[in-house]
Amino acid sequence: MPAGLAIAFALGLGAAFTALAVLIGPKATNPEKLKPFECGSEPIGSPRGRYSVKFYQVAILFLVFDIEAAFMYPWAVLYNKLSIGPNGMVSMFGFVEMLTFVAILLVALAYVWRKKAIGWE
Amino acid sequence: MSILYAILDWPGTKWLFLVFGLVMPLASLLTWAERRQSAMMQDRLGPNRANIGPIKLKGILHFIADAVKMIFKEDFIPASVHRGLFALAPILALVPVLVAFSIIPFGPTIYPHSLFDKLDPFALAASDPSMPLGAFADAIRMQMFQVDFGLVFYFAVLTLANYGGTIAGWASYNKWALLGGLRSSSQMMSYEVAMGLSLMGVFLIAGSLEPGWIVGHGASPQMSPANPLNWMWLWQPVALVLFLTASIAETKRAPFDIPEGEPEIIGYFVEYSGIRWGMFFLAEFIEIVFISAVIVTVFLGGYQFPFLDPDGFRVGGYMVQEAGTAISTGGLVFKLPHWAVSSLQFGAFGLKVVLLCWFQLMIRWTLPRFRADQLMNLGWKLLLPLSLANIMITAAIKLLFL
Amino acid sequence: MSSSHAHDESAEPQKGPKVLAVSPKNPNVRTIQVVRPENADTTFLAATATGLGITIRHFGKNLLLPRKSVEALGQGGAAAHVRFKNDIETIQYPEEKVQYPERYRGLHRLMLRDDGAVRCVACMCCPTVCPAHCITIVPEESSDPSIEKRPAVFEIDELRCVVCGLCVEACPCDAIRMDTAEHAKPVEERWEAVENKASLMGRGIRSTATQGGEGPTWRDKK
Amino acid sequence: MSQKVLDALLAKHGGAVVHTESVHGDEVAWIARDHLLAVATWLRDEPTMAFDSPVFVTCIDRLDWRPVGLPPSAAWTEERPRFEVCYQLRSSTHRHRVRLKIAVTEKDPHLPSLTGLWSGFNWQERETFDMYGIRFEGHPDLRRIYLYEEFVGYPLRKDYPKDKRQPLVRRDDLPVNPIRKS
Amino acid sequence: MADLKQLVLGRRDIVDDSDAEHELPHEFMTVNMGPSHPAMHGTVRIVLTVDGEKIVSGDVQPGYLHRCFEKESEHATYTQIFPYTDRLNYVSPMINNVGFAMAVEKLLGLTGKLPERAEWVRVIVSEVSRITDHLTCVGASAMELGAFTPFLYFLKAREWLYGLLEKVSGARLTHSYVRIGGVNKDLPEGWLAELEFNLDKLEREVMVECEAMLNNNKIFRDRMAGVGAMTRQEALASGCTGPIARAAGVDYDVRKDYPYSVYPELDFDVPVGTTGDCFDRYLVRIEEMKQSIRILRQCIARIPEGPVVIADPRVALPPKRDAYNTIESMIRHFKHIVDGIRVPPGETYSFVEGGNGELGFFILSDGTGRPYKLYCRSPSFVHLSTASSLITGHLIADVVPIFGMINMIGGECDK
Repeated sequence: MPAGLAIAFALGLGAAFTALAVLIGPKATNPEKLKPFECGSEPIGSPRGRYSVKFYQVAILFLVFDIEAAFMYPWAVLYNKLSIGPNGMVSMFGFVEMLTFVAILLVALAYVWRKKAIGWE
Repeated sequence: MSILYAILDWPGTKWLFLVFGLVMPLASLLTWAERRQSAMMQDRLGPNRANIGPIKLKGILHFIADAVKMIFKEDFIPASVHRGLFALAPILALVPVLVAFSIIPFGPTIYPHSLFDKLDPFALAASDPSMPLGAFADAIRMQMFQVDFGLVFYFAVLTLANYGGTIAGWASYNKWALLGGLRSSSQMMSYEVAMGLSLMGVFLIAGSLEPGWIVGHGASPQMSPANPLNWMWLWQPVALVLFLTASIAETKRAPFDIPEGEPEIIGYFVEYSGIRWGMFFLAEFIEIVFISAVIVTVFLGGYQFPFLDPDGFRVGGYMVQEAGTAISTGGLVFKLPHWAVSSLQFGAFGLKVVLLCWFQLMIRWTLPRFRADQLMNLGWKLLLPLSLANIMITAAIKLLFL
Repeated sequence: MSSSHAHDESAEPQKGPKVLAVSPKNPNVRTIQVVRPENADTTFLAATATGLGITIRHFGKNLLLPRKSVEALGQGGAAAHVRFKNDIETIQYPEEKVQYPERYRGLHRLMLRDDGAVRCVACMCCPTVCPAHCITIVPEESSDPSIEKRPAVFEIDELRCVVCGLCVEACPCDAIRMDTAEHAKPVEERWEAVENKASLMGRGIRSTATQGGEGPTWRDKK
Repeated sequence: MSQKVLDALLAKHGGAVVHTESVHGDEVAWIARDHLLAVATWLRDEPTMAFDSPVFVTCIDRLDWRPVGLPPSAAWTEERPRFEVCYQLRSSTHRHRVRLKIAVTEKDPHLPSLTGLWSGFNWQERETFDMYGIRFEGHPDLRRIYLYEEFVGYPLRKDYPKDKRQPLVRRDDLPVNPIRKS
Repeated sequence: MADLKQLVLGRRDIVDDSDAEHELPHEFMTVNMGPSHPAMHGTVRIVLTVDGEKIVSGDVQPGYLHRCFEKESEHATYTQIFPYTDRLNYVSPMINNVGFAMAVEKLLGLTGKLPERAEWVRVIVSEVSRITDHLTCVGASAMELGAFTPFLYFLKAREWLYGLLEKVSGARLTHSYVRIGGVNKDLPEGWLAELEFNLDKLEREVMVECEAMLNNNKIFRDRMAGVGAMTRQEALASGCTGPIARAAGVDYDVRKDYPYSVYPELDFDVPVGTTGDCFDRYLVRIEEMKQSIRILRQCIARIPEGPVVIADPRVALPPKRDAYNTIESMIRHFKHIVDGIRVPPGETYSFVEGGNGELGFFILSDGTGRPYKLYCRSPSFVHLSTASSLITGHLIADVVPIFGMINMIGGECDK
C-alpha cells in the first residue's frame, strides 16, 4: 500500500512535469527541426532494423544470474538459523548448500565467459 | 491531536516530505554543485552569476534558472518519434528512483509527546506500542515503507529505471539514441547482478533485508549501533567498494556514462529537450542522492550520529537485552533531550548523504570513461566473481566465529 | 618494465629510456623508445586513488585559498608565484580585464598630425596589402598644400578584418595602427561593424613617428 | 642530394624517363605516362631505391604559365601538355627523395593510379582528381573528396575563376517513419 | 575433474563453430558520425556501418571546412599568404608560418643566409607552438574519453603559452609573426625568462599531474592501448609522419633527418613507440613535449643577439625610419607592398616538422610576387586517410581515441 502510494505520487509528479512542458513550452516547428538528429547529415536507413543479438545475450544472462541471485536473499537472512544444527552445534549445512549453488553459478559464468557472450568481443 | 499525528505518520506525508523537502532540493543543488565543484577541481570558477537582484549566493540560484529555462523551452517532439513512448520514457526514468526512496529510513523514530524529555530507552522498550496514550504514543517513524524485503524492493524498483533509457532510445527513431538505449539497458542489467550480490554479505551479517533494521542494530549486537565501528563499512569493506562501483554504474554517470557518452554516441536522450530532457537529468541526480542514501543506510550507520545513543552521547557503554530490544547502557553518558538527539541524527544523515554525493561527483570528474565492452567485462568478470567470493568468505567467517 | 636481470646479458644497467639509434649527424640526437606502463602497473583502485588525490588537492586549494589578483591572472603562468593564492585561472571578463601586451593587435585607429588632421595620405598601401580586402579608401585632394592627398573616406570592415597587422606594417607614414588594445565591438547589424574615418580617428593620438624621426627603431636593436 | 636516384633511374629505365633535373636540391624525373607503373614499382621494390613512403601528389596546371625573366619559349603553348602530375616519394632507409612528374594532356587527363603501391596516395589522388579533374586509372574509389558530387568544374584549374559560384544543392529525402504512416 | 574442465572449457577436440553457425540474422546499421558530432572536431563526417557496436566499415569524408587555401594563395602575394597559413593548423600556427617562409626562402636562395637570431627565434616559437599543439591533442583526446579534468589542466598550460606567443606576435592564435627573411619583431624584453618560468611550471606541475592521472590509469590505458594499432609498414606506405608514424616505430623526424634552421646544433631525443596504437601515440606526444621543453631550454641559453630580419632589400621591408625619410626606401617600400616579393621562377618542396608531422609546401613561382601554384602537404590530411582502416573492426567508442590521436585539424586537413 505505501508502495502503491509512492508510485502514484511519483507518476503524478512525472505527469505534472510533462504537462508543464506541453502547456507552457512554446511551439515553433519546421521540417528541418523535425528530422531525427544524425549529426547534421541526412539519416541513412531506418533505426528500426534488427540489431545485433549481442544486446539480447546480455538480457538473457541478466535474467539467469539475477534470478539465481534472488535465491540467495532468503538464504542470507536465514543463515544464522541454518548454521545452528538441531543439537545446538554449528552446522555446515547452509554454508555447503550455498557453496554448491555458487559453484554451479561460477561454472555457468565460466562457460559464458569462455563462449565470449559477455562483453562485445 | 492524534489526527495530526496520523497525518504526519501517513506514508504519503513522509514521501512528500522526503521528496520535496530533501531529495528534490538536494538533487537540484547537485546540478549546481556539480558544475561548481568540477570548476574548483579544474582551476575554474564555474557558474556564479545566477542571482535575483542582490542575492548572489555564489550562483546557487542557478538551479532555479535551469528549471525555469527548461520549463519555458519549446516542447519539441521530432516528427518521426513514437509519441506515446516518447512521452512515457522520461516519466519511467523518474518514477522508480522516487519510489525507491520509500524504503530509506531518513531519521530516527520521533516520539512527539516526549520531545523535550531525555528519552529513557528502557521505558521505551517496556512501553506498549499499542497503547493509545502515554509518552511514547503517536510515534512517527521516519521511514515510509517498512517491510521485511526492504532492499529487495529497492533492487526490483530500480530495475524498472532500465525502461526509461531503453524506451527513450527506441522511441526516438534515432540511431544514436537507439544505441544509447541498448547500451543503457545492457549496462544496467550487467551491474544489477553485481549490485544485488554485493549487498549479500551485509544481509548475512545483519540477518535482515530491512534497512531500518540494519541501521538500528548495526553489525554486532555487542556494540551500540551508534558506534562507527559497528557500521557495516568496517565489516564489509569489499562489499562497500563493489556496491559503490556498481551503483555508480547504475546512475549512468562517468566513468560509467557510456549510455550518454557524449563524444561517442550522444546518448539515448538526443531527441529530448526542455523539461522532458530535464526529467532524465533530474532522475540521474536523484539517483546520486539515492545511492548515497542507500550506502549511508547500509554501510555508514544511516541516521546514527557517532556515539549518540537515543538518550545522549555515550562512551564505553555496553548492550543489554530488554523486552527483546537491544539497548545501549552504562558508560560515560552525556544526556540530551529527545529533540536534540533527533536533530543531530537528522543532521548526521543529511551530512553523510551530502558527503557521499560530493564523493560521487569527485569520482565523476576524475576518471575517464569506460568502453562498452570493458564495462561489461568489469561487471561480469570482476565485480560478479568478487561479490560471489565476498559472500562465501563472509559466510565462512561467520560460520567460524559464530 | 625496468630491465630485468633475466634477459639482460649486456649487464649494462641503463638509466633512462631505451636508446634505439643515434643520429649520424648529431650524436646528441637520439631515438628513444617511449616507456609504456605495463598492464600490471595499472589498477582501477590505485588509479582512482591517485586521481582523487590530485583533484581533491586542487579542490581544497581552490576552495580555501583566495583568488589571484587580476593582474597576476593576465600575466599567464608567470605571475602565478603569488603565494597562498589558489590556482583558479578564470577571468570574469566584463568586470575584470587583463592587460593586453604591448603588441596586441586590436581595433584599428588612424593617427593624427600635430594639428589634429589625419596622418593618412591615401597612398593605398594598406588596402593593397590587406589579405581580407577590408579597407576602403577614397582619396581626395588635401587642402594643405604641403600634403598631396588625404582620405575622403576611410573605412575598415572589422568583420572582414583578419587582424593580421599587415596594414600597420605597410603604412609608410605611421597613419594606421592597431595598438588600441580594444576588441572589435559586438554589433547587431553587419554595417555597424564598419569603422569610418571619424571613429577611427576618434581613437587616434598624435603620432610620435615624425618624419626624420630619431632614435632606434625595433629593427636597429642590437 | 639524391642524384644517384636519378642516375639509377636513367640506367635502369632509360626509355621511360623523359628528362631529369635537380632544382633547389629536389630531384625531378619526368616519366612517360605509360611507364609510370613499372617505374614506380621498381622504385618501391628495388632495395637500393626502397621508396617506401609517399609524400604527396599534386598537379600543376600550366595554362597561364608565362614566367617572368625566362625566355618566351618557356611559356606554355597549346602544343604542350597542360597538366603535370607530381608524385613525391621518400625512402625511410636511404633518406632520399625523388619527384616523379608525368605530363598529362588537357584532352585526355588520365594516368595510372599508384594507390596500389602506396596506400597513402589514395586520398591524395582523390584530392588531385577533385581539384584538377585528373583521372587516376585503377584507383579503387575515385570520388570527389573535399567538394560535393554536384560541384561543377575543377576549382584549382587556372581557368576556374576564384570567385565563381556554384548552384545550391538541396537534399530533401527524409525517410518516412513507418510508425507514423500506419 | 577432467569432466568438469571439459564442461567449462568445452571439448578441445571439437571445433567450436557455434558462434559462426548459429548467429541470428541481423542487419547492419548505417549511421552518420559527424559532421556535427562532439568527437569529430573540425567537422568530418564518417559514415559508419555498424554491427551492433562493432564497426564494419567507415567512410571518412572531409571537406566540411574547405578553405580554398591553395586557390586563395595563388591570388595573394607571398606576404599576404602568412595569415592564411596561420589558419592551416590553427593550434600551432607558428610552425606553419615558419614552414611557408622557409619554402619561399628556398626559392629565393636565402636558406642559411638569415640572421642567426632570426633562426633561433623561429625555433623557439615553433617549439612553443609544438607544445601547444600536443597539449591540445592529448588534452582533447583525454577529454573525449571523459577525463575532463586533465584536459583543463592542459588547456591552462596552453593558455600560458598562448599568452607568451601573444606577447611576441600580438595575437593569441593567428600570429602572422614570421616574415620571409626573418621574423616580424624581436622577442620582447624579459620574454625568455618568462618562458623559462612557464616551462618549469608546465613540466613540474601540469605534466606531472596529468601523467599521474592518465598514464597509469587503467581505464585510460585500456581505452588507448591496442586501439587503432598501425604497423610500421602501414605507417610508411600510407605516408604517415610525425607522432603517428613514430608511435608505429618509424624513426623519422624532419628535425633529425633533414635538419633545418638551427636544429643541427640542438640536442634532443626522438621518441618512438613499439605497437603503434593510440597509447603509444599519446606517450610519444607526451615525450615530445618534454623534448620540446628541453630544446627550448637550450635555445634560451644559447640564443645570440642581433637583427631578426635579413637586410636584403629584395625581401624585407625597409626599416620604417628609412621609409619615412629616404626616397629610395620609400620606393622600395611601395614596390614591396604593391608587387610583393619577387621570387625567381622555379619550384621547390620544402618541409618542416609540424605538430602532426611533415608539413610541406610545394611552391611553383613564375617570377611574380604571387605563387603560380602552392600546394600544402598537410599531415592531417594524410593521417586522416588512414582513419577508415584504423577504425574498421573496432567499436564505435574506439573512434574517439583513434580520431583524437590522429589529431585531425580541420584547417590543415581541409586546407
